[in-house]
Amino acid sequence: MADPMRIRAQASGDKAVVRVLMSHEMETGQRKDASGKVIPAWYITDVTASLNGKVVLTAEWGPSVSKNPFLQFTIKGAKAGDKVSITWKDTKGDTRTDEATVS
Amino acid sequence: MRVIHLLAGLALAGAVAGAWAQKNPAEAGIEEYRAMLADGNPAELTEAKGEDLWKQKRGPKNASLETCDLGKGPGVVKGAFVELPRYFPDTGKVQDLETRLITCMERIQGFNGAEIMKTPWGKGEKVTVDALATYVAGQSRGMAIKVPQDQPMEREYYEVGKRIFFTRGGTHDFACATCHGQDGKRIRMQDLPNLTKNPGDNAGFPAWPAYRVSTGDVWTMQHRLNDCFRQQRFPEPNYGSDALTALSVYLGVNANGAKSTAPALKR
Amino acid sequence: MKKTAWIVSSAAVVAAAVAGCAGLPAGGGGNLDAEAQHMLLTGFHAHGIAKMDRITDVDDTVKACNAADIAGKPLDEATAKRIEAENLKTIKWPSDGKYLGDWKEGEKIAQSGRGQTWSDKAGEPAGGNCYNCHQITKQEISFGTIGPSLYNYGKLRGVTDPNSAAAKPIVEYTWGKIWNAKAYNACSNMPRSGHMGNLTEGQIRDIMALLLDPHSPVNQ
Amino acid sequence: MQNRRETLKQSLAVAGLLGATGLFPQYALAANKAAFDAKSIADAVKAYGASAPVESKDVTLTAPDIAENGAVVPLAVSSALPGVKSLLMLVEKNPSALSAKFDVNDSVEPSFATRVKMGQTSDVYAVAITADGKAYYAKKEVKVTLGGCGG
Repeated sequence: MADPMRIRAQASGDKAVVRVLMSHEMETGQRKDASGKVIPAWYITDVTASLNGKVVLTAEWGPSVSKNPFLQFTIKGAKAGDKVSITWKDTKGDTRTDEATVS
Repeated sequence: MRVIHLLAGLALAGAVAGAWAQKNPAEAGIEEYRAMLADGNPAELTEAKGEDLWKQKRGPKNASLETCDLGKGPGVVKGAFVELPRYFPDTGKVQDLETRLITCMERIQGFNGAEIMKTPWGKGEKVTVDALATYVAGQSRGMAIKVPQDQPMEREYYEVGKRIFFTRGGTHDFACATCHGQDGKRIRMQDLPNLTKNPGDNAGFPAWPAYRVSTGDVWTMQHRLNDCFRQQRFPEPNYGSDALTALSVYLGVNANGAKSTAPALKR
Repeated sequence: MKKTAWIVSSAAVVAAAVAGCAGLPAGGGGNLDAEAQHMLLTGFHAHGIAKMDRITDVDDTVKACNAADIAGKPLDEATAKRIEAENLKTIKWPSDGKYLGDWKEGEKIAQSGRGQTWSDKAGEPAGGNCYNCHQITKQEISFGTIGPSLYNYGKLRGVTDPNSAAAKPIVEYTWGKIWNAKAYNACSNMPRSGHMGNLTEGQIRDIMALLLDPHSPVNQ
Repeated sequence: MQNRRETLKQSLAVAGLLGATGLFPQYALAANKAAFDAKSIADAVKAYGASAPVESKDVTLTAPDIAENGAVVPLAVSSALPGVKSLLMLVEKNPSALSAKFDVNDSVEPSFATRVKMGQTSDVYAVAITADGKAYYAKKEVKVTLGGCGG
């Protein structure tokens, strides 16, 4: 079970800057463990963000995004009190959604 | 050319300190890099996890750690980190953050402390201790380090820790002091804090636990010191040993007055 | 069970030590030195190739320098000279009289900081750790500053032909310094790479070439 | 090893949920796989059906001159071009060049920041693809240094 994300969404004018930290190994599939065995790839492939339930961002990632990924973007037309939710999905098919309120 | 370049860098990275101009381009580049990473430290993920673990009922006794005494009374977390290691009358020992947390997990939750100490990094309840330590440290963010020297045993540990700090050994004659005994030195591109005195706010003792970019996880001071001794080509220190606690007392007391940035972000 | 008994006796030692030196005079004393030794011996364990003798079996040079650092005073001149003389005697000069090898290999050795930790295996060639503390070539921007810059090492010392008689003193000094740095500075921070068996004679030859070969990037 | 398509099939429950909200459209998968497998900047851009990228002042890439550690290199991309459909982050010398693709619409600014891994010193690219299939780029060299004790 993946750990929760940390989401910060801050309103500024008619926009909200969103900063997200995700807890994920982002294993490339190219590293070997101590015994020389390849560590299988395991990384987030898709990220979506919604504002009050409406999708505002879709992104696709490869294995070269860093471990415990950071993402920053800016939503137009967002105000304090709005709900921002982020969903990721990884190569194992695991997914996680977390929500934050714009402050 | 160089001025233009630096200005462009400034504009790109946002409002970052302008001290680069006095440094060589490589150092300036590294500072720019660190400034870009400052916002969004993955240690926050560990901190949040630690807070949950602190409040959760866990272990054979199904109890939370909310009555754990970290030195400022049962359940007081804020400000505890900056006063550790310290002497605890109930164990008769000087304890650092991690060993004290294990005492609480043992006494309050019924875990086997000796087992936790023997557990490898990143496994089992060792993960819990690291997350708890990260949470507890974060609750003292911005506070000044004031590791106590009131008790005789605390002063004893300082003196012993100092001796360990200056002990050369191994195949390379390295001591802690070899790298951390002077001002303004670097190993490769990394600044080496002078740990024989207050190393500043974001270096050495006041910065750990820290998220290490190179390993992609949070290291507590126990882990940090363990890997220092590995690089020193020493045998391995026992987790939670008095030697490490004494060394921590020495580093902590020297850092008194520095503002804690733990959990910080490190290379 | 054994461990519990041990903790009790450890506490007793500390209590006795504390009782024995009320107020703990700055600079400490025998009790504190003994307690530090005791904590080191009981607080570490052998792991892989890193055995306990790395703490217990240290030579007089290390002992004297540790004591000086703890006291916060440099070694007195006589002791320093004696230690340097002892270390000078350990230097093994090149068996075939050849001081310089291949600077390209030397650069690789200088770059590597690997070897001899508890996570390394026995018998694997170790790195020289040189860039950790020294600037060497201009091309490598990631260098440490614990030791002095070695950029233009040979050029600055006027070495145009390392095999010449004129270059002999600096060539020999450089070999000796790498083999056993304590021969020239009793409590130098620099490892004793040859004396402690960290680097082979061949590896030292290659590092010598990196520093002294006029074709090496160090001397451009 | 699983490819992206198989992975998705195995997680039908999840995909179904997300699919219902239109989050992860199926049609895009083939292009994504080709793009993320591409070894070069040009091939990755081509996989999204765009023309060969040309340099543009209206694409901005923010990256450090030197990365203290290649495991985490902070990158930001933005664009002032009209009609941008997506923004890409690419590292030329990585085993697969493409790190991330962000889709742009009316609700989000064409400006994104994340952190990527770099195996070695390399040129890093920001590419903006417009609705009419044109691609524009900005690039910068990021030096990856060796750090720490090296052991």
